[in-house]
Amino acid sequence: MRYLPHTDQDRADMLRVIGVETIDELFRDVPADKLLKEAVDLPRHKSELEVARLMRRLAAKNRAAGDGPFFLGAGAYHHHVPASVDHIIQRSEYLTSYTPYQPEISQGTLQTLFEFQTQVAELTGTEVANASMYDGSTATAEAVLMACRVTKRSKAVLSGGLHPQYREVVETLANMEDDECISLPPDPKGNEDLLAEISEDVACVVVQSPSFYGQLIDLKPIAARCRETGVLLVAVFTEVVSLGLIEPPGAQGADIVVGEGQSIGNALSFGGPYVGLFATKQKYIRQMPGRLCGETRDREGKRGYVLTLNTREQHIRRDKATSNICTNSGLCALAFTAHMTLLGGDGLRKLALRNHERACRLADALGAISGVEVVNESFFNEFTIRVPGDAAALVEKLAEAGIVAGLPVSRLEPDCGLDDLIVVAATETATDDDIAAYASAIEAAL
Amino acid sequence: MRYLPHTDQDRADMLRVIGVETIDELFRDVPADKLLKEAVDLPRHKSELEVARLMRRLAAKNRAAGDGPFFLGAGAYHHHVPASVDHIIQRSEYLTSYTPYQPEISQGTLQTLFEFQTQVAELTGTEVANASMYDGSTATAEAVLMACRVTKRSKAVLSGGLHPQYREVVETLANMEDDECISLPPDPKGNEDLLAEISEDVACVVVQSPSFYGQLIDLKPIAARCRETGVLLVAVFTEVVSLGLIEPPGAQGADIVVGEGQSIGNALSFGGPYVGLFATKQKYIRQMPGRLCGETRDREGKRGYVLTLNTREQHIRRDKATSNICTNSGLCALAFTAHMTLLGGDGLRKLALRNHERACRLADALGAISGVEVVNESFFNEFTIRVPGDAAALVEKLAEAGIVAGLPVSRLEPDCGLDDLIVVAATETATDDDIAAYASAIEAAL
Amino acid sequence: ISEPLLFELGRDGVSGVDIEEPAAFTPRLGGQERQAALDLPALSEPEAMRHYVRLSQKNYAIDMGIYPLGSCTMKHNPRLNEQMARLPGFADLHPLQPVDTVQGALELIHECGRYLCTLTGMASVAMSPKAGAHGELCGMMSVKAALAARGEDRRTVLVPASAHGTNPATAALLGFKVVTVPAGADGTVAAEMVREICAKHEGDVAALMLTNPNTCGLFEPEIVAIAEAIHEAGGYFYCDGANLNAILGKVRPGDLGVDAMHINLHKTFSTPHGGGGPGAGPTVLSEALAPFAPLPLIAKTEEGYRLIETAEDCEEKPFGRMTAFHGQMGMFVRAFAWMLSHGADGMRQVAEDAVLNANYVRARLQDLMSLPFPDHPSMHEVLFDESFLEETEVTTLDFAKAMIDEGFHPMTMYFPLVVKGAMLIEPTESESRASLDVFTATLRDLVMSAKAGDTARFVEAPRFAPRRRLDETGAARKPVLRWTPPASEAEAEAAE
Amino acid sequence: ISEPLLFELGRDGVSGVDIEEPAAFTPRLGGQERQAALDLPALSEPEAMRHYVRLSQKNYAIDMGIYPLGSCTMKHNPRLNEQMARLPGFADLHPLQPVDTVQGALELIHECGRYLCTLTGMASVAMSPKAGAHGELCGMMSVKAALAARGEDRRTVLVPASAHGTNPATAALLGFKVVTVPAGADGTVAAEMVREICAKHEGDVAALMLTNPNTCGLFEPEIVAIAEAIHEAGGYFYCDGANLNAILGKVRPGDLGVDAMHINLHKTFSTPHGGGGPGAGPTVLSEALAPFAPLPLIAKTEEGYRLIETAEDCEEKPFGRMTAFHGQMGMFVRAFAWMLSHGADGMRQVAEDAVLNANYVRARLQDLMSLPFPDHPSMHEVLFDESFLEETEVTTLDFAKAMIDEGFHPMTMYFPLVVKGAMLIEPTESESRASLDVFTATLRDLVMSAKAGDTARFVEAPRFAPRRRLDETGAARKPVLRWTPPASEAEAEAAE
Repeated sequence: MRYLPHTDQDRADMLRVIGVETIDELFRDVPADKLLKEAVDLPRHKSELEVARLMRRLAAKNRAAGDGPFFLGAGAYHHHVPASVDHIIQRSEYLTSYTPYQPEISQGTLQTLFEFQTQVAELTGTEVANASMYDGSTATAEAVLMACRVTKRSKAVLSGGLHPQYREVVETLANMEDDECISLPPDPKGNEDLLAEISEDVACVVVQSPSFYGQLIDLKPIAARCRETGVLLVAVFTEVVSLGLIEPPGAQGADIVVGEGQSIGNALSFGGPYVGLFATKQKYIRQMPGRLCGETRDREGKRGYVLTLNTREQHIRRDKATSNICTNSGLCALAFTAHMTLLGGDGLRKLALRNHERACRLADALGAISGVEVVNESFFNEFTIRVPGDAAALVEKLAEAGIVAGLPVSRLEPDCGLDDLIVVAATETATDDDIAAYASAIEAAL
Repeated sequence: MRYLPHTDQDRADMLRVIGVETIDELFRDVPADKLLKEAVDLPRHKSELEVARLMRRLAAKNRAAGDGPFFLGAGAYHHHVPASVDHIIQRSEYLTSYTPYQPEISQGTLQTLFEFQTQVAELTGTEVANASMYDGSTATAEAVLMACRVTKRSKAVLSGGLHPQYREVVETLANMEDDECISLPPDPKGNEDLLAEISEDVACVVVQSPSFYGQLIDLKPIAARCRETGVLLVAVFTEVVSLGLIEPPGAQGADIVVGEGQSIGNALSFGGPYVGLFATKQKYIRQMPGRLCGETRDREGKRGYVLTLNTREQHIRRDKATSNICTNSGLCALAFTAHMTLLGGDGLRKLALRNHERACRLADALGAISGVEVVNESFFNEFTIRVPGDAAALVEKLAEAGIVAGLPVSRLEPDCGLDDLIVVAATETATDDDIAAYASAIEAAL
Repeated sequence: ISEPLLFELGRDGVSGVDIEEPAAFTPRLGGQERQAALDLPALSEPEAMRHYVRLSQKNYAIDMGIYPLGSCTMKHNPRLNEQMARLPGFADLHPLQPVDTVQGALELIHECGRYLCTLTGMASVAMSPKAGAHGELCGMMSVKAALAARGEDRRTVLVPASAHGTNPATAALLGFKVVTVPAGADGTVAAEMVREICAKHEGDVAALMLTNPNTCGLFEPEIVAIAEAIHEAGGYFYCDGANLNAILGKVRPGDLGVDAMHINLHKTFSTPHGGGGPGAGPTVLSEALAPFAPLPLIAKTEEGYRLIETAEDCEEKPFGRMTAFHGQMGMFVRAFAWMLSHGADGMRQVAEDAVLNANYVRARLQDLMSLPFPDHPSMHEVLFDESFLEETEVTTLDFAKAMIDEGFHPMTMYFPLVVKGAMLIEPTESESRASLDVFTATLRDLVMSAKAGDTARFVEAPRFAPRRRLDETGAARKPVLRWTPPASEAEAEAAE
Repeated sequence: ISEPLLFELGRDGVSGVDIEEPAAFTPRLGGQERQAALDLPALSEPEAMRHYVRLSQKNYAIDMGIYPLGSCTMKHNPRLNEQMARLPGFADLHPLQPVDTVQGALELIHECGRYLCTLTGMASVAMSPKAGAHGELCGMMSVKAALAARGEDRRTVLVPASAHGTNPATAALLGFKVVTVPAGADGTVAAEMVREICAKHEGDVAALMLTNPNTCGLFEPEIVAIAEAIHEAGGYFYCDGANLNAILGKVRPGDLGVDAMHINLHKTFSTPHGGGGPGAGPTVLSEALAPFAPLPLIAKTEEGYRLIETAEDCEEKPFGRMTAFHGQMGMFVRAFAWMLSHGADGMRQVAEDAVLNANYVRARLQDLMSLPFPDHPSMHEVLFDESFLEETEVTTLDFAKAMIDEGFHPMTMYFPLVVKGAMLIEPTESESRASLDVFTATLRDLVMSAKAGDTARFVEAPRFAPRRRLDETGAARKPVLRWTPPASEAEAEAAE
């Protein structure tokens, strides 16, 4: 077997050194009737060629985003990632190293995490960020837990513009923790009355902008009301590229900013692995979940980096930990940081502008079709359209024509009377031809 | 521009340090009327996304070997290369380093070349090998030049089993050097009378086994006759995997063994870059072309490696050099060595056996079809078939049916009366289904 | 050589990307235009490449040498799996595409799950948890949901003292009361002890969370009786699967009475650790817990694979959703390729070689280092404690740092907590005998050196690493978690 | 730490690959079965990966720092180009497939050639030469073929003293007599001198081989007159294109009267050097030489791209064939991606930045180091000689080795031969100003140190590299070119 260095001779020699006759003597603590006598009922080992053939066959059964016009977002975005980013994360030294528990021989990972934290804090307009979470949805749930810890209250209010699956993740955890969760109804246009829900018994209010439906939300009045009532404002985004063009939540007064970082540096990968961003104010750092990397000095006074504030974590605090999270999303965070380093602030702004422009052109093209209505007045690279009849059936029909047309809202929000809505995204990867193809296909399909 | 680190401000500052006003002052030695006033007539710079899109579009116009049944060899072979090999050669430290002129900081490259030389010598059954040549064809031409230097004669005899394009490369160089070249007529079955051509005025005889047509050639009687007449036997192979199963040319008495190493570690890549293997006897090392890596010690007595016998080379000897070759095929040699290290002798033998078995099954399947004749009695993973009528037209027809059926001999040997022959190869990548598909397609096409 | 921070290298006006300039258009940002500065410098591509390559060279990695972190299973990461994960049909696939366009992806997840169930002898699997701790959470949530479905509000969870820290953290997060099960003198848990505690908390026992093989590297000999005890008390048996590598293809947790177990694909199934993630923590469930698995579910039907994303859409009683989308697809691809490559025979061999290697290390060191639990064979990792350093001035920490100077990554230190100055060594099946010989010879030399009083070799260590020992206390006391621009040039230079 | 040779690590019975076992069949090897032993040990994949990763760490590379080898143009290698070259539609393509199945490949080669012709102002291009020296050979063969077509047997080739060593080697290989053109005191070639030599060899002058910018880093100011002189003498003007980077998009060699020029795609067009290759040496030709280009040719027709592989198939008079197949496709993909990425504007900027950087280095060092040719501006590289070391005991070699200890790759040493102890520095356009500032500050410090008499810093160097200075003389005297198994274990150990 190509991955196993021992020969049978090696094995026999090593057993002799150990002082046993057979390998199963080392398994003698296993109840004899439970020790399997032979291999489990799965195929035998395969050559690399066979495995590659099989995997390629599976991959070929999928329609990749790059295979044609593609306008789906809704929490994961089809962007171009520079080749150098992938090259960097494939370096053995990053790819095959562990969590940097031995900082003296992990400065590569640690310094990149420190750079990551700085970038995330700057992007979100906050003071500090952690070294990443699993993804945007779990980061949102962790933000709610943290808000409960900080405020010592246990009720969360979720905006109707929050991604439905994010909402479910928060609800699931709240339900398990016996916390209360008020989820407002789906709100495509961003005109719900959130302020009415904010009161002194609420731990936090969770608002997404751009919303799941693409609507841009002004967080400032919400932040003001939160301040009055001692409620924490948790601001969520699923499209981090938007921060290149729109006012960051931290600058609008959000207390905790969480979001999905996939768009920068990371492939769509059918939903994971992604990289959750988590940022907040300096005063809350000891209540933050996840890993933190801090600057320090070595014995000779040289600058270096370590994981810090570990006392919050479960391997020290055990049942008193701030979170049960252990792993972060290190390699995805590195991809984010490398891509962000190539972009810089200016590049991100340009990228964001290009995205916005593509989306505006798409909105114009689709809005011009009779029967199609663009629901949102302001948006970034994503918006919702209303179509006559069943949106899900229309999306399927367009898929057969080779066009991935967006997300029918009913897929995630069944039975809400939103069966005529499609959430549509356009990134820098959408060409003029793609946009024209979509418009003419939808026109033909209606 | 993403690859250029300077800002306009940097440029202005640097010009000031240099003490000139404009960049064109540094170009003042260029005749003023020749200095271009503006950019040449080509498109402006493109984003990575645009370049990738354009290149993918070009790539999509080609039919990759892995896209379906594939039976073409004739000097380049479709093998599976382990993923780890490509990972290794993409390491920055190998990919972006230069020829190891500073050995103290190039031991990585040098030691792998030393390993390469050892592997090639062992595989070919010779004493020493160089650090690689461009490819098999140019290595063959260099072998002929070297034989002329060693024997001080200037006539080469080329077997009719030699790859036609190898023959042309040798002829072109001989022609340019005013040497004589006797090329025997194409010899699909390997029954030419080569011994009759070997005499005291000949510098070398060049024989390929397995031949271009797949025939295995017994080199021993030729070697014996060469020894009698002071002629050097240059043995050529295009399929290095064959050396896992057949007697190596060195052991059969060849004086110089050259060949193509692409099959191990290297992609087909439409014909290049490949890696030429060049091996010979210890006594000829000072007449060898190309780079050589040798073992030595450093000041502290530690083992290390250097490029050696450089006095043969053109940057020292200039017009007295043994060859004008400067670059080798370093990264392809590394790929070869890494793949060969994973295989080892046993693995190569198994791989060769699998190839031979696939070819035998293919020969049986094709030979069973009425009208199709397998020309060769012995072969490795490649053989020639005779079909009724125009082989080239048949191959085109099969290509339309999705099957790459081999090489019609007439493509490289027009006007030789071999229009009914196809050279066919089967490697470990050919599945039973592929073979069956070929057989039924050819049956249907006839 | 120090590598500056990118913020110190970058400058305005440079760019590492080229982006098409849009033609004129009317923005629709509704007054949300960014006003705040966005002060992030860029590097050109050559500079960025150099920055990250140079930084990488300050890391240790599996590809450089043995990485014997106990309980972390740092094994070889095949590059085939990286290649496969990058096929456009996997990498360039959106989680919410029409299901007809992602049939291969659903098939892969379904098959990957089937392999995991077969290997563990369990009824079903929740694929979506993002990492080990998340899988634990998933398992315990399904326990809570099952209890709720029974109409019971049990609150007591038994956790052995030797457990991973995530176990009590997870239980506490879900509102359970953690009761610690003390370890026996031989490092294992006695069924009798479990029975006693269950009796004490009769009617309130929700679950037992046990790691097997446990964190001392021992297989729990009474595990079947322990499972029976917890089941008799009406609780569920959660098994921490972090150490699955020891028993892969040799023992099926399902056969031992386990109800839920998370699987770290980034340990046993070799998906790369990547400096701390991403991981993946699919959680296998017994018949009893299977109906409560979280969304999404994937069902194989005559017409292809169905993706069930809402509770309305299925007959099961999912307790909710752990994450947006469907889990760590990129990791499923890698893990599935690993399973196909090894096959049933290879995976069994993996466990045997991993156990063989740990016991070989033990045999080569047990005369010089101290083995707290000599009565049981080790499984895939061997635990030493610091009593062999007693007469010296060297601590476990010093000893570990001295290993760095010898070119090795240290083992896990001070874990598990049940022994003093623990050193937990897990070589994995990827190490050759020659590698283990060099490793153990070095450790022997270090032990001799410590006993001979060469204290400097330890307390001064590491001397040959990119950094000397770092001030972790200072870092925590005054946390500096981000770079801020220096107030002036002069200050910047002074800081260097 | 020394990394053993793979032969010392490997052992029988191990394998780094799995290969399907064939079912029984009857071999058809006709008595050619291998009898000779095949004594090549294997490594398992984890061992092989570690071996080659560890070895790689003993190399210096562009991705680690400036690589200022004069005349080598060690610039950034974009990874996009690596990705593109690995698209199955390029990498997994056989050179002899039916031409209808490779239209994209032919289009790419044709377009790549068109770009090269446009950039150089030449009529056509031979794409197949495998590297620079091979391209030189191609150019000079086309000269020979053109002369033969004229019915002339001219034998004299003029080569300046400062030329690359491959120039005279190439000429000699083709049976030409090499006549050296001495360099002027200012480092350039005088047209008058060329005219004189042509007169002396009247009727026998085949060609002039000139490098421009020349190897002293200077643009030949009289190049147009030189071209006229050689043309008037009935010869052709071969230009060595190694230094094209300096003039890319700024001057077209075709406008200067050049008849043939090879282009190193692995220099100007950034295809990676890979530790010594593969390169690629497309050769552009003037109208006069175009008909003699070697096979294969690619023609664009109404029905698509045609591939002309035999002389019978075309109207031109190809002089033959340089190599099997069609040249270094993998390099064409990379170079073409590079050209598309830079565009006409970016390539012009490349030349300007390369020249700017070289002159910046010159400006920062000229007060301390000695500039043999101060009268002309440098182009993309700056040449110093060793006279500034005269009063010291430090040689150019020592100076270069001391740079290694400072973390830099040395410049080209002792080339060109026209000055004593040459040091040729080519920073390329990839270096930032900050990088050049650190580099030149280090060189200044070294110069000061040498002048201050700190000889040890030089003659002992390198001290911090994986190896101290290696015995090259010993290596050449008794060449050991391959590993051989030690006669006995004892001897093996003694050897270490």
